[in-house]
Order: sequence, then C-alpha cells, then structure tokens
Amino acid sequence: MIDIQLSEQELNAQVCIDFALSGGAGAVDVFIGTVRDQTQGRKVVQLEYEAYEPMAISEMRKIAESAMHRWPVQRIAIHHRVGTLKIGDAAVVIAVSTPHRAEAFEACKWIIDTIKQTVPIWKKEIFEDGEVWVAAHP
Amino acid sequence: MIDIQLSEQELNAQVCIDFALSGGAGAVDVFIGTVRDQTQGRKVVQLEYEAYEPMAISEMRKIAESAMHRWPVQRIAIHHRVGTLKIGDAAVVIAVSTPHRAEAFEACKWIIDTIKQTVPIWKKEIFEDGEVWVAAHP
Amino acid sequence: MQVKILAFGVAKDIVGSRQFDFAISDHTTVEALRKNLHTQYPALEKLASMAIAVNGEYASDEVIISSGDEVVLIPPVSGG
Amino acid sequence: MQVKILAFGVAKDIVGSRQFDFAISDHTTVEALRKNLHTQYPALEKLASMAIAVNGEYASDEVIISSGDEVVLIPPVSGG
Repeated sequence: MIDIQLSEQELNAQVCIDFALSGGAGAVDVFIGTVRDQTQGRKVVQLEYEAYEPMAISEMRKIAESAMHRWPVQRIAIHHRVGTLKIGDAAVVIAVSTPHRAEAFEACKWIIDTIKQTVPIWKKEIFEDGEVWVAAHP
Repeated sequence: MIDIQLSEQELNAQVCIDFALSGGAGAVDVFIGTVRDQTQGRKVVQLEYEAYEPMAISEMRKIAESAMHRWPVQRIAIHHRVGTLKIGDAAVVIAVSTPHRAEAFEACKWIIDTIKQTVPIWKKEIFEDGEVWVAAHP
Repeated sequence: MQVKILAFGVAKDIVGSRQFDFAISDHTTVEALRKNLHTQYPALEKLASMAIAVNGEYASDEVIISSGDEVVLIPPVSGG
Repeated sequence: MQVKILAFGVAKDIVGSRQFDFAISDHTTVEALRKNLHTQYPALEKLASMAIAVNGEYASDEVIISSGDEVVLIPPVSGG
C-alpha cells in the first residue's frame, strides 16, 4: 500500500510511521529531509518549495510502485511539503516497511535519491542578500 | 550528542526523531525494528527481551560513539525495549542525523547491524506450542 | 496554433509568468518547441537541463504537441 | 575461590538460575573458566557461541578472573 501526500502543512513523521507499521512489517526505515540553516557557508533564511502538483504526485507514486517491484516492500508513505519552509522544517518524510531490515534501508534510500532526480518540485533558497533556485544552473 | 535508553515502556519514535532533529541536521534516518507475527511460518504469540542492562547501555553507547567517528553524524538516539513485547511493538528505534543523507543511511544501518552483533540483549520467541531463544544454537 | 505553457521554478522567472500562450505550427515536436523557446527566451538554454512534460508525463523529443495539450517547462528539479 | 556468575538468555535456562556461585582456583583465565563451565553444564558447549564478560566488558580468553569480579555468561545475542 502507498500513501502519497503533497502538503502546505507541517509534515508529521509519526503519521508516515504509523501508516508503514500498520502492515505488520518487521522493519521500517524512515527518512526525513529538513531545511538546513546554511548552504556552503551562506546563511539560509527560508526556503520556498513549489511543485507541478498533479505530476509531482504521479511521479512520487511511480517511484513508490517501482520500489515495491524491486524490493519486498509492504508499505510506503511519501509526504512532501510545499510552500514556505523555515529552518529545521521537514521538507520530505519517507517511511518504508519490509519484512527484513536491509531492504528497508535500500528501498528508502533509492526512493529519496529518485525523488530528487525526477519529481517536479523546485526549491528556492532565500539568503539574507539574495535567492537562488537550487540546481538550476550548471 | 548521544541518547541511549533501555526501557520496559513502549518506545516512541517521535522522541528519537525530535532528539536527532534538534541539532539542525539536514537529514535524519530512523530505523524501527518491530515484532513480527511469524518466524519461518511459525506463528509468534509474543516476545520476551532481556538485557544485561549496564553492559547493554555501555555497548550501545560505544556503537554510537564509533558511528560518530566514522561518519559526520550530529546526533544519535538509540532506544531499546526490554520485557514482554506484543506483535507490532517496536523493539528498537534508532535515529541518526547528518548534514547529508547518504551518511544518515549508512550510519543507521551500521548501528542496527552492530547492535545485533554485540549488545547483550536476548529475545525469546513464544509460539503457541513452545518457545526458543533466538540464535542460541547453530 | 496557440499552446498554453506552464512554467515552474527558474523557468517561471525567465518567462515572466506561471502560464503563457505560445504560437507553434502544427505537428511541432517537443524538440522543435524547445528550440523555439530557446530563441524567444535565451536564458532557458543556460539551465542545467530543461525537460518538457506533456499532459503530466515527461515527453521525449519526438513527441508531437497537439492542440489542447498541457505543456509544462521543467527546469532541474530540486525536491526532497 | 568462589566467583559469582550471572547468566542471561539460554545460558540462564541451562544453569538454572540468573546468578550462581562457582568455585575456581586462583589465576583462572576466562578460557579455563569456560572449560570448567562446559564440564559442569555440557549444554553450554552446544551454543552457537558463549562470550564471557568481566566487569561489564567482553573479556578475551587470557583475562585472569579476580575475586570480586562480575562475571557474566553471554550466549549469542539477539537484540534489535
């Protein structure tokens, strides 16, 4: 089972964990990506995330479905935040449950790595003296 | 910073996550190991965990300290349950925060793998028709 | 024909709005559209990449754009 | 001399109690203690492994057990 959410509200890791655990798995791996206070020494004030929402959701669902084919995954929750995030806010929470632990780590890592490559979500870092769309330019 | 706990109370993943997040990290990986309802097709009724408590705590602390030397880890929480556990209960929760995600996964996986090898905690699986100390015999 | 194009992230800043109309000839491919966009908005060519989605899916260069398609400019993604 | 030994997990079941007193000669090593325990409790030898901790640390075979040491039998661990 898969739970994909894109939300302007604060993410709640426990909700993802509860969803993943409810399948009776032996192992759950959870990844939480948060907003750091600096990028290469430059102080970040806040982040703005925007998404092409319907495709972001469908791409996250495709990733979760692929993970369920590649590993014996029982449940996957992927919650991604959009809007204005403060330092320390969670931008993404992923919870993956599997019968045995090695696959939970592998699948969870693959999911976040793949999200960062293919899901149409963009983040702009706002510094005290400017702003930049992350990864936009080579 | 390191937070090690051995407890007869239900574990709370959010407590571990909050501890790990409070360092301002960019990535947190969390592992939750739970009691499964069967082992090799045999139905498990409950589990009993016992620990040589002072050494279990000191060995978990050693593991956390080693992880902090091996990876750029900011915070580690390891909470392990003892006593009687029902199906679905969390036996262990580990939360590891790092600046970047790859190290969070690596360190968290290494910690749970090492806990299973060296920490003096034992689990007995109680079946409907018997019980067995896990891994005791070759 | 006119096609509606949505732009996100840095692409929105370059074209100046979330949504705009763009004139293309019939049977224009994704590859041809990208070239036309580069001519109109040279800054798009400076991006690390710019994928184009048609109707909610990444579209390869040879896909032909039809009237009524939802066309979206996808500069380098940075979610997570 | 008498040494107090704690036993956990399957080792407790084999020796029949959490704690017991065991007679050893002076300068007994961990290796010699393990052999003596195997003689007294043959089922211990059937375990996949049996480490011995002295004063809260895993002890290697050559460690000498002193009066007052806390000696603990550690059958294969299965935490997590």
